[in-house]
Amino acid sequence: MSTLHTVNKSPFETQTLLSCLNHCREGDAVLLIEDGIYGGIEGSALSEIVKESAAGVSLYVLNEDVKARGIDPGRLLGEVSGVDYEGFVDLVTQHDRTQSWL
Amino acid sequence: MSTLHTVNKSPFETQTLLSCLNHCREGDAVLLIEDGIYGGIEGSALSEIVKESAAGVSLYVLNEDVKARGIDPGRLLGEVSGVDYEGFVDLVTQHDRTQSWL
Amino acid sequence: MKIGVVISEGPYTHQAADTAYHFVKAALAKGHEVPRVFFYHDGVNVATRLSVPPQDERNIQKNWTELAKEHGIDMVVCIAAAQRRGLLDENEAERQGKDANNIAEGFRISGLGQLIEMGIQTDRLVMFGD
Amino acid sequence: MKIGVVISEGPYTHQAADTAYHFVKAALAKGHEVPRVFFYHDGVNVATRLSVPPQDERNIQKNWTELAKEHGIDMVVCIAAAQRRGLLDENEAERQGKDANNIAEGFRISGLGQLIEMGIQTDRLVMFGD
Amino acid sequence: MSDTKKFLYVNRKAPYGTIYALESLEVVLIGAAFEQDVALAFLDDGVFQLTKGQDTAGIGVKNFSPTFRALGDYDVNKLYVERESLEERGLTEDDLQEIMYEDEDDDWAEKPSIRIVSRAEMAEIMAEQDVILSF
Amino acid sequence: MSDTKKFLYVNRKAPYGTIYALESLEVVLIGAAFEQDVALAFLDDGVFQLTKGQDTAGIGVKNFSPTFRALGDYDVNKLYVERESLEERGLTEDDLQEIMYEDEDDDWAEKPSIRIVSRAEMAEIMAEQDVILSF
Repeated sequence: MSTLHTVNKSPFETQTLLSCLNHCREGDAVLLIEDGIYGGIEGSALSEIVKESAAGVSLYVLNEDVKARGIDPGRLLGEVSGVDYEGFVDLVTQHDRTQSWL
Repeated sequence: MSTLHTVNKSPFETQTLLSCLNHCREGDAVLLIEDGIYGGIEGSALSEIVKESAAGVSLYVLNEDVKARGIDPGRLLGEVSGVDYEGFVDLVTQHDRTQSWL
Repeated sequence: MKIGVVISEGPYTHQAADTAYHFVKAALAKGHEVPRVFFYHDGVNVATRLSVPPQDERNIQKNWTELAKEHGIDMVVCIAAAQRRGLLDENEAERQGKDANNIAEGFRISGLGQLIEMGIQTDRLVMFGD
Repeated sequence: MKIGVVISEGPYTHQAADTAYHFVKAALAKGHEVPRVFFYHDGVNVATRLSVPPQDERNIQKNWTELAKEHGIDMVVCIAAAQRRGLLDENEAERQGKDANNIAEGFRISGLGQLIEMGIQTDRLVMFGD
Repeated sequence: MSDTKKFLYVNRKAPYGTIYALESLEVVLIGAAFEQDVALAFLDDGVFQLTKGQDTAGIGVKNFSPTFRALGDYDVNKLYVERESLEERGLTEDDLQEIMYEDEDDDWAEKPSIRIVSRAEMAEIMAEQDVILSF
Repeated sequence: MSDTKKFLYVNRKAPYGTIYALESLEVVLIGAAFEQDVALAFLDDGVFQLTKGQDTAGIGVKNFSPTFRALGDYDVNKLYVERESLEERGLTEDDLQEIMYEDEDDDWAEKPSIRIVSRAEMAEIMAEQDVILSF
């Protein structure tokens, strides 16, 4: 039994990503979408705390949102995997529930 | 020449209050309105950093918003003064410009 | 699988209605069912037929109307949220004594019970908002 | 003093239109002038006459229409923001080939130039938003 | 799967600045008629929704906080409030309004609906749900 | 007071997730006709508006980032970008698109419109304005 969490806010603007990560359980997945993808950037003031808080959790970003924002995938944390909208659907069906952190 | 800054977001949710305070200059005023009034609470995890960041700045809360949210004025930082909507208007006219941190 | 979708922010202002659209298209392409999309909070504003986006922008309402028609998606606009925000169909306009209505084809106004029902009857529920 | 006001979020969803209303009333009570209120972003949604808030809630549109009438406030709704979001007056509806319009009394649709002009002609400008 | 699902309403936003808290409560009230297993979670700024003494006359907005006290009548009596969220905001349980329900399985004894839980417990509660609605 | 006022457009939000960045730019373009003293400030997540290589085809939303490069033609050539905001986000000036204008006072020499400033300098710039519009 595991949960897919989605986060659509920038962690530099709101506390949502950190709150989400603090409520994840081992085996959960977190998908960063829309402005949430900025949470996947390597070398930012928040990279370390994101990595620490995400221990035991699978981190994903929505490729289309990354591309839209001009962020090179090479600039993302090594822990982050990219998915497209179909991959988003797969994550939803592979986990038992989806929790949107709005 | 001084600025009135308004902040309408909770500092527990967004970075807006801290960004505002980091861009204030001595003699400026910051008025906390709407959900921004939570930034005036004493004894929170953010009270100290708010007080430090607000050095040299006058802090105000909009009384009506404090009352609406059930926060006892005695629970606010000693540095904070309450104003009503007419006091809000006075702050606008007493400073040379208003900057809304949206 | 049956996937229910909630959209809780208005069109253009937030990306929610766009992301939900691409998500639903992908779900359908993969053979899943999306029996219903529920519009709540400012999401009800997606349903207005009066919007005129610039010609070089997507038309969010039309996109949804077409997708729903093609795939038989039941698009439900919450009546309480819609009344506050000025979204009315012909019946509601008449009942409320308003001289105009603005709901687009393919959307129907109904109660919050439809949201709960969707939660009960689908295998997964995904919310798109602010 | 002349104080210009901008409202950039929709009614009920955000407190912006309420706070602005109480602010403008207080400014007028203190003898200041509020020559214009400019509605931008989702703020344009304040101007719909089709909203039907619950009877125990305030009617934000009516409050603004009455206040503007009493004090001669020019309430301007940004045309570009309004078109995206489905706010039209009779002229715009005709021009765009739409079969209905929804702007309430006291609001007029005009361009962003009115916002800049307000910034130039007033002594202070205050924005209410998200 | 049985016909009863576990529904969790997650409230993370402060009241009045935005409408989410009020419109969340409207879903809870309608949802109560469906006889599902319902619980509410209050975390982050959502804990501010439950403060006592709210008086909205000055801002001209309807005070919906008394509605929380009526939830017991709708058989909604699990209001989980996160301790860490309270503490970070300088609040304690005493700052929240008292919300009671009558336990039909215990001779209609009056019991508190608010249950203060740790962040770890909140995460467990979330992980037990079938449907999570976020506001 | 002269007829010319100093207008500052403050951009603190990321592009595409919300419409504020785009609708801010629309005001700037219209405002340019009024011959005021105009400047743009990019701080906090607003710095993300200026990244190069934005490609929005996949999300079906119009890419408005090329419009920033047209601002010089409208005599809008002061785009202040806060260094600390870039650094906190792991960005450098090289991640931003090149935005140039022709300086009519210097024989139409091409010059960069983007000026990286410190947080303290940004605060000074804000304090010099007559009108501040926030997006």
